[in-house]
Amino acid sequence: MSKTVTTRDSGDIKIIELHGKITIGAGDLQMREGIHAALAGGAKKIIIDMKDVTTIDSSGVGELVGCYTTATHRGAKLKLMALPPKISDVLTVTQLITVFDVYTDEKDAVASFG
Amino acid sequence: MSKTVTTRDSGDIKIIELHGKITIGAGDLQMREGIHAALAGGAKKIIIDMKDVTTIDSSGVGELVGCYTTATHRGAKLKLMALPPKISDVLTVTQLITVFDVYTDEKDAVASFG
Amino acid sequence: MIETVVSTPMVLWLSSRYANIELAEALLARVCRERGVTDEALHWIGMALREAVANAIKHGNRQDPDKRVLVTIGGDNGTLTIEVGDEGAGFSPEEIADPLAAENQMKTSGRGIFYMRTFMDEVAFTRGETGGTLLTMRKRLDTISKRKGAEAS
Amino acid sequence: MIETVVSTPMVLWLSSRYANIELAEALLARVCRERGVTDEALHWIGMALREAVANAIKHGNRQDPDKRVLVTIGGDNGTLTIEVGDEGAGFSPEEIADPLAAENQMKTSGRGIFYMRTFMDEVAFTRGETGGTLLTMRKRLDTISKRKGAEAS
Ligand SMILES: Nc1ncnc2c1ncn2[C@@H]1O[C@H](COP(=O)(O)OP(=O)(O)O)[C@@H](O)[C@H]1O
Ligand SMILES: Nc1ncnc2c1ncn2[C@@H]1O[C@H](COP(=O)(O)OP(=O)(O)O)[C@@H](O)[C@H]1O
Repeated sequence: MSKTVTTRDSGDIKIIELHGKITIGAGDLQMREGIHAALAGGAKKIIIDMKDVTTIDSSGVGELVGCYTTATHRGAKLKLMALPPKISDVLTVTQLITVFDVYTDEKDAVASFG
Repeated sequence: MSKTVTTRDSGDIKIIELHGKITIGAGDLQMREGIHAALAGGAKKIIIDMKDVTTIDSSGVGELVGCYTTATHRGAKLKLMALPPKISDVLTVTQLITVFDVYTDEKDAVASFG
Repeated sequence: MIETVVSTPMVLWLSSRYANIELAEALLARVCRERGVTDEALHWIGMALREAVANAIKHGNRQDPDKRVLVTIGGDNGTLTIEVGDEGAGFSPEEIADPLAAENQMKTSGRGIFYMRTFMDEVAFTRGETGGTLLTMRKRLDTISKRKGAEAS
Repeated sequence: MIETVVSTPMVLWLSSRYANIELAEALLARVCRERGVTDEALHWIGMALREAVANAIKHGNRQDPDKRVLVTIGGDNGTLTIEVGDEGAGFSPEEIADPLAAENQMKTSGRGIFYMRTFMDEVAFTRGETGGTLLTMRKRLDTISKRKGAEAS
Protein backbone atom coordinates (compact mmCIF):
# COMPACT_ATOMS: atom_id res chain seq x y z
CA MET A 1 0.00 0.00 0.00
CA SER A 2 1.28 3.48 -0.83
CA LYS A 3 1.58 6.31 1.69
CA THR A 4 -1.59 8.14 2.71
CA VAL A 5 0.28 11.31 3.68
CA THR A 6 3.23 13.10 2.08
CA THR A 7 4.46 16.51 3.14
CA ARG A 8 6.37 19.13 1.16
CA ASP A 9 7.39 22.76 1.65
CA SER A 10 6.52 25.84 -0.36
CA GLY A 11 8.45 28.65 1.32
CA ASP A 12 7.22 28.75 4.93
CA ILE A 13 4.05 26.85 3.99
CA LYS A 14 3.68 23.12 4.68
CA ILE A 15 1.69 21.38 1.97
CA ILE A 16 0.31 18.06 3.20
CA GLU A 17 -0.87 15.80 0.39
CA LEU A 18 -3.45 13.15 1.23
CA HIS A 19 -3.83 10.10 -0.95
CA GLY A 20 -6.58 7.50 -1.32
CA LYS A 21 -9.00 6.74 1.48
CA ILE A 22 -9.37 8.99 4.52
CA THR A 23 -11.65 6.61 6.36
CA ILE A 24 -11.98 4.85 9.68
CA GLY A 25 -8.99 2.63 10.33
CA ALA A 26 -7.58 3.44 6.88
CA GLY A 27 -6.11 6.90 6.63
CA ASP A 28 -7.92 8.91 9.30
CA LEU A 29 -5.17 8.51 11.90
CA GLN A 30 -2.35 8.90 9.37
CA MET A 31 -3.87 12.24 8.35
CA ARG A 32 -3.97 13.40 11.97
CA GLU A 33 -0.38 12.30 12.56
CA GLY A 34 0.78 14.10 9.43
CA ILE A 35 -0.89 17.36 10.45
CA HIS A 36 0.20 17.10 14.09
CA ALA A 37 3.80 16.47 12.96
CA ALA A 38 3.70 19.69 10.90
CA LEU A 39 2.31 21.62 13.90
CA ALA A 40 4.90 20.07 16.21
CA GLY A 41 7.57 21.22 13.73
CA GLY A 42 6.35 24.77 14.24
CA ALA A 43 4.39 25.22 11.00
CA LYS A 44 2.00 28.16 11.11
CA LYS A 45 0.72 27.88 7.53
CA ILE A 46 -0.63 24.53 6.41
CA ILE A 47 -2.39 23.56 3.19
CA ILE A 48 -4.05 20.16 2.90
CA ASP A 49 -3.91 19.04 -0.74
CA MET A 50 -6.93 16.78 -1.23
CA LYS A 51 -6.48 16.24 -4.98
CA ASP A 52 -5.79 12.51 -4.63
CA VAL A 53 -8.37 11.70 -1.96
CA THR A 54 -10.75 9.09 -3.36
CA THR A 55 -13.04 8.61 -0.38
CA ILE A 56 -13.67 10.28 2.94
CA ASP A 57 -16.09 9.16 5.64
CA SER A 58 -17.45 10.73 8.82
CA SER A 59 -14.33 9.68 10.73
CA GLY A 60 -12.09 11.38 8.19
CA VAL A 61 -14.28 14.48 8.26
CA GLY A 62 -14.23 14.44 12.07
CA GLU A 63 -10.44 14.19 12.14
CA LEU A 64 -10.19 17.06 9.67
CA VAL A 65 -12.38 19.23 11.90
CA GLY A 66 -10.32 18.22 14.95
CA CYS A 67 -7.07 19.10 13.21
CA TYR A 68 -8.50 22.47 12.15
CA THR A 69 -9.36 23.24 15.78
CA THR A 70 -5.96 22.08 17.04
CA ALA A 71 -4.20 24.23 14.42
CA THR A 72 -6.24 27.29 15.37
CA HIS A 73 -5.46 26.77 19.08
CA ARG A 74 -1.76 26.71 18.23
CA GLY A 75 -1.97 29.91 16.23
CA ALA A 76 -1.62 28.13 12.92
CA LYS A 77 -3.84 28.37 9.85
CA LEU A 78 -5.07 25.22 8.09
CA LYS A 79 -6.53 25.55 4.61
CA LEU A 80 -7.80 23.05 2.05
CA MET A 81 -7.12 22.87 -1.67
CA ALA A 82 -8.11 20.88 -4.76
CA LEU A 83 -11.17 19.11 -3.38
CA PRO A 84 -12.54 16.50 -5.79
CA PRO A 85 -16.30 17.06 -6.36
CA LYS A 86 -17.36 14.07 -4.24
CA ILE A 87 -15.18 15.16 -1.31
CA SER A 88 -16.55 18.67 -1.60
CA ASP A 89 -20.12 17.26 -1.55
CA VAL A 90 -19.39 15.40 1.70
CA LEU A 91 -18.22 18.61 3.38
CA THR A 92 -21.09 20.61 1.86
CA VAL A 93 -23.96 18.50 3.20
CA THR A 94 -22.68 18.83 6.76
CA GLN A 95 -22.16 22.58 6.21
CA LEU A 96 -18.42 22.34 6.84
CA ILE A 97 -17.41 23.76 3.49
CA THR A 98 -17.92 27.25 4.93
CA VAL A 99 -15.83 26.47 8.02
CA PHE A 100 -12.71 25.65 6.05
CA ASP A 101 -10.88 28.02 3.73
CA VAL A 102 -11.07 26.11 0.47
CA TYR A 103 -9.01 26.90 -2.66
CA THR A 104 -9.22 25.45 -6.16
CA ASP A 105 -5.47 25.06 -6.70
CA GLU A 106 -2.06 25.50 -5.12
CA LYS A 107 -1.45 28.92 -6.65
CA ASP A 108 -4.58 30.38 -5.05
CA ALA A 109 -4.02 28.57 -1.77
CA VAL A 110 -0.42 29.77 -1.44
CA ALA A 111 -1.36 33.31 -2.51
CA SER A 112 -4.08 33.42 0.19
CA PHE A 113 -1.37 33.40 2.87
CA GLY A 114 -0.24 36.75 1.38
CA MET B 1 -12.16 -4.26 -18.19
CA SER B 2 -9.39 -4.84 -20.73
CA LYS B 3 -9.51 -7.53 -23.40
CA THR B 4 -8.75 -11.11 -22.39
CA VAL B 5 -7.61 -12.12 -25.87
CA THR B 6 -5.55 -10.27 -28.49
CA THR B 7 -4.26 -11.88 -31.67
CA ARG B 8 -1.28 -10.95 -33.82
CA ASP B 9 0.60 -12.48 -36.74
CA SER B 10 4.23 -13.58 -37.02
CA GLY B 11 4.55 -14.73 -40.63
CA ASP B 12 2.05 -17.56 -41.07
CA ILE B 13 1.84 -18.10 -37.30
CA LYS B 14 -1.06 -16.74 -35.24
CA ILE B 15 0.05 -15.61 -31.79
CA ILE B 16 -2.87 -15.42 -29.40
CA GLU B 17 -2.09 -13.43 -26.23
CA LEU B 18 -4.18 -14.16 -23.16
CA HIS B 19 -4.49 -11.57 -20.41
CA GLY B 20 -5.63 -11.78 -16.80
CA LYS B 21 -7.96 -14.48 -15.56
CA ILE B 22 -8.76 -17.57 -17.62
CA THR B 23 -11.45 -18.79 -15.25
CA ILE B 24 -15.07 -19.88 -15.26
CA GLY B 25 -17.31 -17.11 -16.57
CA ALA B 26 -14.33 -14.74 -16.81
CA GLY B 27 -12.04 -15.50 -19.72
CA ASP B 28 -12.56 -19.21 -20.41
CA LEU B 29 -15.06 -18.62 -23.23
CA GLN B 30 -13.19 -15.62 -24.65
CA MET B 31 -10.11 -17.83 -24.93
CA ARG B 32 -12.06 -20.49 -26.82
CA GLU B 33 -13.61 -17.92 -29.15
CA GLY B 34 -10.18 -16.42 -29.88
CA ILE B 35 -8.66 -19.78 -30.74
CA HIS B 36 -11.69 -20.93 -32.74
CA ALA B 37 -11.62 -17.66 -34.72
CA ALA B 38 -7.98 -18.29 -35.63
CA LEU B 39 -8.82 -21.86 -36.72
CA ALA B 40 -11.85 -20.61 -38.71
CA GLY B 41 -9.53 -18.15 -40.45
CA GLY B 42 -7.46 -21.09 -41.65
CA ALA B 43 -4.52 -20.82 -39.20
CA LYS B 44 -2.45 -23.99 -39.06
CA LYS B 45 0.20 -22.72 -36.63
CA ILE B 46 -1.00 -21.22 -33.37
CA ILE B 47 0.99 -20.08 -30.35
CA ILE B 48 -0.82 -19.18 -27.14
CA ASP B 49 1.17 -16.51 -25.30
CA MET B 50 0.39 -16.98 -21.60
CA LYS B 51 2.83 -14.35 -20.31
CA ASP B 52 0.07 -12.13 -18.91
CA VAL B 53 -2.21 -14.82 -17.48
CA THR B 54 -2.60 -14.21 -13.76
CA THR B 55 -4.93 -17.07 -12.85
CA ILE B 56 -6.27 -20.19 -14.48
CA ASP B 57 -8.78 -22.62 -13.04
CA SER B 58 -10.03 -26.07 -14.01
CA SER B 59 -12.48 -24.54 -16.50
CA GLY B 60 -9.69 -22.60 -18.18
CA VAL B 61 -7.49 -25.70 -18.24
CA GLY B 62 -10.40 -27.74 -19.64
CA GLU B 63 -11.01 -25.19 -22.41
CA LEU B 64 -7.31 -25.20 -23.26
CA VAL B 65 -7.35 -29.00 -23.59
CA GLY B 66 -10.52 -28.79 -25.71
CA CYS B 67 -8.97 -26.21 -28.02
CA TYR B 68 -5.84 -28.34 -28.38
CA THR B 69 -7.98 -31.29 -29.48
CA THR B 70 -10.03 -29.16 -31.89
CA ALA B 71 -6.87 -27.72 -33.43
CA THR B 72 -5.37 -31.19 -33.88
CA HIS B 73 -8.57 -32.44 -35.55
CA ARG B 74 -8.36 -29.56 -38.02
CA GLY B 75 -4.75 -30.32 -38.88
CA ALA B 76 -3.47 -27.30 -36.96
CA LYS B 77 -0.76 -27.20 -34.30
CA LEU B 78 -1.35 -25.36 -31.01
CA LYS B 79 1.66 -24.58 -28.82
CA LEU B 80 2.08 -22.66 -25.56
CA MET B 81 4.70 -20.10 -24.63
CA ALA B 82 5.83 -17.98 -21.67
CA LEU B 83 3.96 -19.79 -18.88
CA PRO B 84 4.21 -17.96 -15.55
CA PRO B 85 5.41 -20.38 -12.82
CA LYS B 86 1.96 -20.65 -11.16
CA ILE B 87 0.23 -21.43 -14.47
CA SER B 88 2.89 -24.00 -15.23
CA ASP B 89 2.30 -25.59 -11.78
CA VAL B 90 -1.42 -25.92 -12.51
CA LEU B 91 -0.73 -27.79 -15.75
CA THR B 92 2.01 -29.86 -14.11
CA VAL B 93 -0.07 -31.33 -11.27
CA THR B 94 -2.69 -32.63 -13.72
CA GLN B 95 0.13 -34.00 -15.96
CA LEU B 96 -0.88 -31.78 -18.88
CA ILE B 97 2.45 -30.06 -19.20
CA THR B 98 3.69 -33.03 -21.24
CA VAL B 99 0.63 -32.95 -23.52
CA PHE B 100 1.27 -29.41 -24.71
CA ASP B 101 4.37 -28.22 -26.55
CA VAL B 102 5.59 -25.54 -24.17
CA TYR B 103 8.26 -22.93 -25.02
CA THR B 104 9.96 -20.36 -22.81
CA ASP B 105 9.72 -17.45 -25.23
CA GLU B 106 8.48 -16.34 -28.62
CA LYS B 107 11.80 -16.95 -30.40
CA ASP B 108 11.84 -20.61 -29.39
CA ALA B 109 8.12 -21.08 -30.02
CA VAL B 110 8.29 -19.57 -33.52
CA ALA B 111 11.49 -21.49 -34.36
CA SER B 112 9.80 -24.77 -33.35
CA PHE B 113 7.49 -24.47 -36.35
CA GLY B 114 10.62 -24.71 -38.53
CA MET C 1 -43.90 0.32 -15.49
CA ILE C 2 -40.98 -0.80 -13.36
CA GLU C 3 -39.79 -4.33 -13.95
CA THR C 4 -40.31 -6.59 -10.98
CA VAL C 5 -36.97 -7.81 -9.73
CA VAL C 6 -37.07 -10.10 -6.73
CA SER C 7 -33.57 -11.00 -5.73
CA THR C 8 -32.50 -13.23 -2.90
CA PRO C 9 -30.32 -11.04 -0.70
CA MET C 10 -26.63 -11.77 -0.42
CA VAL C 11 -25.48 -12.04 3.18
CA LEU C 12 -22.18 -11.45 4.92
CA TRP C 13 -21.14 -12.02 8.55
CA LEU C 14 -17.97 -10.09 9.36
CA SER C 15 -15.73 -10.08 12.38
CA SER C 16 -15.55 -6.63 13.95
CA ARG C 17 -12.48 -5.13 12.30
CA TYR C 18 -12.48 -1.94 10.27
CA ALA C 19 -10.44 -3.65 7.54
CA ASN C 20 -13.49 -5.83 6.85
CA ILE C 21 -15.57 -2.83 5.77
CA GLU C 22 -14.10 -3.30 2.31
CA LEU C 23 -15.77 -6.73 2.08
CA ALA C 24 -19.17 -5.13 2.62
CA GLU C 25 -18.27 -2.60 -0.09
CA ALA C 26 -17.27 -5.42 -2.49
CA LEU C 27 -20.61 -7.15 -1.86
CA LEU C 28 -22.50 -3.92 -2.54
CA ALA C 29 -20.50 -3.28 -5.71
CA ARG C 30 -21.37 -6.75 -7.05
CA VAL C 31 -25.09 -6.33 -6.37
CA CYS C 32 -25.12 -2.85 -7.84
CA ARG C 33 -23.28 -3.96 -10.99
CA GLU C 34 -25.78 -6.81 -11.39
CA ARG C 35 -28.69 -4.41 -11.07
CA GLY C 36 -27.30 -1.74 -13.37
CA VAL C 37 -26.76 0.90 -10.68
CA THR C 38 -24.46 3.70 -11.91
CA ASP C 39 -21.00 4.13 -10.38
CA GLU C 40 -22.08 7.57 -9.19
CA ALA C 41 -25.03 6.15 -7.25
CA LEU C 42 -22.91 3.26 -5.98
CA HIS C 43 -20.46 5.77 -4.53
CA TRP C 44 -23.07 7.38 -2.31
CA ILE C 45 -24.81 4.16 -1.32
CA GLY C 46 -21.34 2.86 -0.51
CA MET C 47 -20.70 5.79 1.80
CA ALA C 48 -23.92 5.07 3.69
CA LEU C 49 -22.96 1.39 3.95
CA ARG C 50 -19.47 2.20 5.24
CA GLU C 51 -20.89 4.49 7.92
CA ALA C 52 -23.35 1.80 8.96
CA VAL C 53 -20.75 -0.98 9.20
CA ALA C 54 -18.28 1.34 10.97
CA ASN C 55 -20.94 2.13 13.60
CA ALA C 56 -21.76 -1.55 14.05
CA ILE C 57 -18.08 -2.34 14.60
CA LYS C 58 -17.29 0.70 16.75
CA HIS C 59 -20.39 1.52 18.80
CA GLY C 60 -22.26 -1.79 18.51
CA ASN C 61 -19.61 -4.47 18.89
CA ARG C 62 -16.95 -2.18 20.40
CA GLN C 63 -14.35 -3.70 18.09
CA ASP C 64 -14.57 -7.11 19.75
CA PRO C 65 -13.42 -9.32 16.84
CA ASP C 66 -15.42 -12.25 18.21
CA LYS C 67 -18.62 -10.27 17.77
CA ARG C 68 -19.95 -10.20 14.26
CA VAL C 69 -21.56 -7.71 11.95
CA LEU C 70 -24.35 -8.87 9.64
CA VAL C 71 -24.66 -7.26 6.24
CA THR C 72 -27.45 -8.17 3.82
CA ILE C 73 -27.94 -6.60 0.42
CA GLY C 74 -31.09 -7.30 -1.56
CA GLY C 75 -34.43 -5.71 -2.28
CA ASP C 76 -36.87 -5.88 -5.14
CA ASN C 77 -39.17 -3.77 -7.32
CA GLY C 78 -36.55 -1.18 -8.07
CA THR C 79 -35.44 -0.81 -4.44
CA LEU C 80 -32.08 -1.66 -2.98
CA THR C 81 -32.36 -2.80 0.64
CA ILE C 82 -29.34 -2.95 2.95
CA GLU C 83 -29.40 -4.33 6.49
CA VAL C 84 -26.55 -3.95 8.97
CA GLY C 85 -26.81 -5.74 12.29
CA ASP C 86 -24.55 -5.92 15.31
CA GLU C 87 -24.37 -7.72 18.64
CA GLY C 88 -24.11 -4.57 20.75
CA ALA C 89 -26.26 -3.00 23.45
CA GLY C 90 -28.42 -0.93 21.11
CA PHE C 91 -29.11 2.81 21.39
CA SER C 92 -31.87 5.38 21.02
CA PRO C 93 -31.59 7.00 17.60
CA GLU C 94 -34.02 9.77 18.57
CA GLU C 95 -31.47 11.01 21.14
CA ILE C 96 -28.76 11.55 18.56
CA ALA C 97 -27.57 15.17 18.32
CA ASP C 98 -28.08 17.16 15.12
CA PRO C 99 -24.65 17.62 13.51
CA LEU C 100 -25.87 20.78 11.75
CA ALA C 101 -26.65 22.58 15.02
CA ALA C 102 -24.18 25.43 15.61
CA GLU C 103 -22.91 23.93 18.87
CA ASN C 104 -22.06 20.65 17.10
CA GLN C 105 -20.46 22.03 13.98
CA MET C 106 -16.88 21.68 15.24
CA LYS C 107 -17.37 18.31 16.94
CA THR C 108 -15.08 15.55 15.76
CA SER C 109 -17.88 12.98 15.58
CA GLY C 110 -21.63 12.62 15.16
CA ARG C 111 -22.03 12.83 11.37
CA GLY C 112 -22.34 9.16 10.37
CA ILE C 113 -26.09 8.68 10.70
CA PHE C 114 -26.65 12.08 9.08
CA TYR C 115 -24.67 10.92 6.02
CA MET C 116 -26.73 7.71 5.87
CA ARG C 117 -29.97 9.70 5.92
CA THR C 118 -28.62 12.09 3.29
CA PHE C 119 -27.62 9.44 0.79
CA MET C 120 -30.39 6.87 1.32
CA ASP C 121 -34.16 7.25 0.94
CA GLU C 122 -35.00 5.44 4.16
CA VAL C 123 -32.99 4.69 7.30
CA ALA C 124 -34.57 2.80 10.20
CA PHE C 125 -33.11 1.37 13.39
CA THR C 126 -34.73 -1.56 15.17
CA ARG C 127 -33.71 -3.92 17.92
CA GLY C 128 -32.11 -6.99 16.27
CA GLU C 129 -33.20 -10.58 16.91
CA THR C 130 -30.05 -11.30 18.89
CA GLY C 131 -30.16 -8.00 20.75
CA GLY C 132 -28.03 -5.26 19.26
CA THR C 133 -29.05 -2.92 16.53
CA LEU C 134 -30.51 -3.81 13.16
CA LEU C 135 -30.26 -0.94 10.72
CA THR C 136 -32.33 -1.10 7.52
CA MET C 137 -31.61 1.33 4.69
CA ARG C 138 -33.41 1.60 1.36
CA LYS C 139 -32.64 3.35 -1.89
CA ARG C 140 -35.07 3.61 -4.80
CA LEU C 141 -33.11 2.65 -7.90
CA ASP C 142 -35.73 3.81 -10.42
CA THR C 143 -35.12 7.47 -9.58
CA ILE C 144 -31.35 7.31 -9.39
CA SER C 145 -30.51 7.86 -13.03
CA LYS C 146 -32.55 11.07 -13.00
CA ARG C 147 -31.00 12.32 -9.80
CA LYS C 148 -27.43 11.18 -10.51
CA GLY C 149 -27.08 9.58 -7.12
CA ALA C 150 -26.40 11.91 -4.26
CA GLU C 151 -28.85 14.46 -3.02
CA ALA C 152 -25.68 16.24 -1.98
CA SER C 153 -25.11 18.07 -5.21
CA MET D 1 4.32 -24.45 20.51
CA ILE D 2 1.74 -23.10 18.13
CA GLU D 3 -0.26 -20.15 19.35
CA THR D 4 -3.93 -20.92 19.85
CA VAL D 5 -6.03 -18.76 17.55
CA VAL D 6 -9.76 -19.27 17.82
CA SER D 7 -11.48 -17.06 15.31
CA THR D 8 -15.19 -16.74 14.69
CA PRO D 9 -15.63 -17.68 11.04
CA MET D 10 -16.69 -15.04 8.56
CA VAL D 11 -19.70 -16.12 6.53
CA LEU D 12 -20.97 -15.25 3.08
CA TRP D 13 -24.19 -16.25 1.28
CA LEU D 14 -23.88 -15.66 -2.45
CA SER D 15 -26.40 -15.87 -5.24
CA SER D 16 -25.36 -18.44 -7.85
CA ARG D 17 -23.46 -16.34 -10.38
CA TYR D 18 -19.85 -16.92 -11.39
CA ALA D 19 -19.13 -13.21 -10.99
CA ASN D 20 -19.69 -13.65 -7.25
CA ILE D 21 -16.72 -16.00 -6.93
CA GLU D 22 -14.57 -12.89 -6.52
CA LEU D 23 -16.45 -12.05 -3.30
CA ALA D 24 -15.45 -15.39 -1.81
CA GLU D 25 -11.87 -14.66 -2.87
CA ALA D 26 -12.00 -11.23 -1.21
CA LEU D 27 -13.24 -12.81 2.02
CA LEU D 28 -10.43 -15.38 1.93
CA ALA D 29 -7.85 -12.68 1.23
CA ARG D 30 -9.00 -10.68 4.27
CA VAL D 31 -8.85 -13.68 6.59
CA CYS D 32 -5.47 -14.74 5.23
CA ARG D 33 -4.03 -11.24 5.61
CA GLU D 34 -5.32 -11.14 9.19
CA ARG D 35 -3.71 -14.47 9.96
CA GLY D 36 -0.38 -13.74 8.30
CA VAL D 37 -0.73 -16.23 5.47
CA THR D 38 1.76 -15.55 2.66
CA ASP D 39 0.53 -14.38 -0.75
CA GLU D 40 1.98 -17.54 -2.24
CA ALA D 41 -0.09 -19.77 0.06
CA LEU D 42 -3.16 -17.56 -0.43
CA HIS D 43 -2.87 -18.08 -4.18
CA TRP D 44 -3.22 -21.86 -3.90
CA ILE D 45 -5.88 -21.82 -1.18
CA GLY D 46 -7.70 -19.32 -3.40
CA MET D 47 -7.59 -21.71 -6.31
CA ALA D 48 -9.15 -24.47 -4.17
CA LEU D 49 -11.84 -22.04 -2.99
CA ARG D 50 -12.65 -20.91 -6.53
CA GLU D 51 -13.03 -24.50 -7.69
CA ALA D 52 -15.31 -25.24 -4.75
CA VAL D 53 -17.56 -22.22 -5.27
CA ALA D 54 -17.66 -22.81 -9.04
CA ASN D 55 -18.83 -26.40 -8.43
CA ALA D 56 -21.48 -25.22 -5.96
CA ILE D 57 -22.80 -22.72 -8.52
CA LYS D 58 -22.52 -24.99 -11.56
CA HIS D 59 -23.20 -28.55 -10.41
CA GLY D 60 -24.94 -27.86 -7.11
CA ASN D 61 -27.25 -24.91 -7.76
CA ARG D 62 -27.17 -25.23 -11.58
CA GLN D 63 -26.69 -21.47 -11.87
CA ASP D 64 -30.14 -20.72 -10.43
CA PRO D 65 -29.51 -17.21 -9.04
CA ASP D 66 -32.21 -17.70 -6.42
CA LYS D 67 -30.25 -20.58 -4.94
CA ARG D 68 -27.44 -19.58 -2.69
CA VAL D 69 -23.92 -20.68 -1.97
CA LEU D 70 -22.63 -20.61 1.59
CA VAL D 71 -18.98 -19.79 2.19
CA THR D 72 -17.46 -19.80 5.66
CA ILE D 73 -13.83 -19.10 6.41
CA GLY D 74 -12.46 -19.67 9.88
CA GLY D 75 -10.56 -22.30 11.81
CA ASP D 76 -8.25 -22.25 14.78
CA ASN D 77 -5.01 -23.65 16.16
CA GLY D 78 -3.02 -22.91 13.05
CA THR D 79 -5.62 -24.35 10.69
CA LEU D 80 -7.65 -22.53 8.08
CA THR D 81 -11.07 -24.09 7.59
CA ILE D 82 -13.23 -23.32 4.56
CA GLU D 83 -16.77 -24.56 4.08
CA VAL D 84 -18.69 -24.27 0.82
CA GLY D 85 -22.34 -25.31 0.78
CA ASP D 86 -24.97 -25.40 -1.95
CA GLU D 87 -28.68 -26.13 -2.32
CA GLY D 88 -28.23 -28.79 -5.00
CA ALA D 89 -29.02 -32.50 -5.22
CA GLY D 90 -25.70 -33.73 -3.85
CA PHE D 91 -23.41 -36.28 -5.49
CA SER D 92 -21.18 -39.23 -4.66
CA PRO D 93 -17.59 -38.04 -4.52
CA GLU D 94 -16.28 -41.62 -4.55
CA GLU D 95 -17.65 -42.06 -8.07
CA ILE D 96 -15.64 -39.16 -9.48
CA ALA D 97 -13.24 -40.19 -12.26
CA ASP D 98 -9.48 -39.81 -11.81
CA PRO D 99 -8.33 -36.96 -14.06
CA LEU D 100 -4.82 -38.45 -14.22
CA ALA D 101 -6.04 -41.72 -15.79
CA ALA D 102 -4.89 -41.95 -19.42
CA GLU D 103 -8.45 -42.10 -20.76
CA ASN D 104 -9.33 -38.85 -18.95
CA GLN D 105 -6.24 -36.84 -19.78
CA MET D 106 -7.78 -35.03 -22.76
CA LYS D 107 -11.21 -34.49 -21.17
CA THR D 108 -12.37 -30.89 -20.97
CA SER D 109 -13.61 -31.26 -17.38
CA GLY D 110 -13.13 -33.25 -14.20
CA ARG D 111 -10.10 -31.56 -12.64
CA GLY D 112 -11.70 -29.27 -10.03
CA ILE D 113 -11.86 -31.62 -7.06
CA PHE D 114 -8.38 -32.89 -7.90
CA TYR D 115 -7.04 -29.33 -7.65
CA MET D 116 -8.78 -28.87 -4.29
CA ARG D 117 -7.19 -32.05 -2.96
CA THR D 118 -3.80 -31.00 -4.32
CA PHE D 119 -3.75 -27.58 -2.72
CA MET D 120 -5.52 -28.30 0.59
CA ASP D 121 -4.59 -30.74 3.36
CA GLU D 122 -8.09 -32.09 3.81
CA VAL D 123 -11.17 -32.10 1.56
CA ALA D 124 -14.41 -33.72 2.74
CA PHE D 125 -17.90 -33.75 1.24
CA THR D 126 -20.96 -34.22 3.40
CA ARG D 127 -24.67 -33.82 2.93
CA GLY D 128 -25.61 -30.27 4.02
CA GLU D 129 -28.31 -29.43 6.57
CA THR D 130 -30.60 -28.07 3.87
CA GLY D 131 -29.84 -30.91 1.45
CA GLY D 132 -27.17 -30.15 -1.10
CA THR D 133 -23.47 -30.56 -0.62
CA LEU D 134 -21.35 -29.20 2.20
CA LEU D 135 -17.68 -29.22 1.34
CA THR D 136 -15.15 -28.74 4.15
CA MET D 137 -11.52 -28.00 3.30
CA ARG D 138 -8.66 -27.51 5.72
CA LYS D 139 -5.15 -26.14 5.37
CA ARG D 140 -2.53 -26.24 8.11
CA LEU D 141 -1.03 -22.78 8.29
CA ASP D 142 1.90 -23.72 10.55
CA THR D 143 3.57 -25.72 7.78
CA ILE D 144 2.93 -23.30 4.94
CA SER D 145 5.94 -21.08 5.35
CA LYS D 146 8.23 -24.11 5.15
CA ARG D 147 6.46 -25.53 2.13
CA LYS D 148 5.89 -22.21 0.34
CA GLY D 149 2.26 -22.98 -0.27
CA ALA D 150 1.57 -25.35 -3.12
CA GLU D 151 2.58 -28.95 -3.12
CA ALA D 152 2.59 -28.43 -6.87
CA SER D 153 6.13 -27.22 -7.17
N1 LIG E 1 -24.81 0.35 15.94
C1 LIG E 1 -24.81 1.18 16.99
N2 LIG E 1 -24.82 0.71 18.26
C2 LIG E 1 -24.81 1.53 19.31
N3 LIG E 1 -24.78 2.88 19.22
C3 LIG E 1 -24.77 3.42 17.99
C4 LIG E 1 -24.79 2.61 16.81
N4 LIG E 1 -24.77 3.43 15.74
C5 LIG E 1 -24.76 4.68 16.23
N5 LIG E 1 -24.75 4.70 17.57
C6 LIG E 1 -24.76 5.88 18.46
O1 LIG E 1 -25.13 6.98 17.69
C7 LIG E 1 -24.14 8.00 17.78
C8 LIG E 1 -24.08 8.80 16.50
O2 LIG E 1 -23.60 8.00 15.46
P1 LIG E 1 -23.03 8.67 14.17
O3 LIG E 1 -23.99 9.69 13.68
O4 LIG E 1 -22.66 7.59 13.22
O5 LIG E 1 -21.71 9.45 14.63
P2 LIG E 1 -20.36 8.91 15.31
O6 LIG E 1 -20.22 7.47 14.95
O7 LIG E 1 -19.31 9.77 14.72
O8 LIG E 1 -20.50 9.13 16.78
C9 LIG E 1 -22.87 7.28 18.14
O9 LIG E 1 -21.94 8.10 18.79
C10 LIG E 1 -23.39 6.18 19.03
O10 LIG E 1 -23.58 6.64 20.34
N1 LIG F 1 -21.38 -29.24 -5.38
C1 LIG F 1 -21.62 -30.25 -6.24
N2 LIG F 1 -22.89 -30.69 -6.43
C2 LIG F 1 -23.16 -31.70 -7.28
N3 LIG F 1 -22.20 -32.34 -7.99
C3 LIG F 1 -20.93 -31.96 -7.85
C4 LIG F 1 -20.56 -30.89 -6.97
N4 LIG F 1 -19.22 -30.74 -7.03
C5 LIG F 1 -18.77 -31.64 -7.90
N5 LIG F 1 -19.79 -32.39 -8.41
C6 LIG F 1 -19.67 -33.51 -9.37
O1 LIG F 1 -18.34 -33.92 -9.41
C7 LIG F 1 -17.85 -33.88 -10.76
C8 LIG F 1 -16.37 -33.55 -10.76
O2 LIG F 1 -16.17 -32.25 -10.32
P1 LIG F 1 -14.81 -31.53 -10.65
O3 LIG F 1 -13.67 -32.42 -10.30
O4 LIG F 1 -14.82 -30.20 -10.00
O5 LIG F 1 -14.78 -31.36 -12.22
P2 LIG F 1 -15.79 -30.55 -13.20
O6 LIG F 1 -16.46 -29.51 -12.38
O7 LIG F 1 -14.89 -30.01 -14.24
O8 LIG F 1 -16.74 -31.57 -13.74
C9 LIG F 1 -18.71 -32.87 -11.45
O9 LIG F 1 -18.78 -33.07 -12.83
C10 LIG F 1 -20.06 -33.10 -10.79
O10 LIG F 1 -20.73 -34.19 -11.37
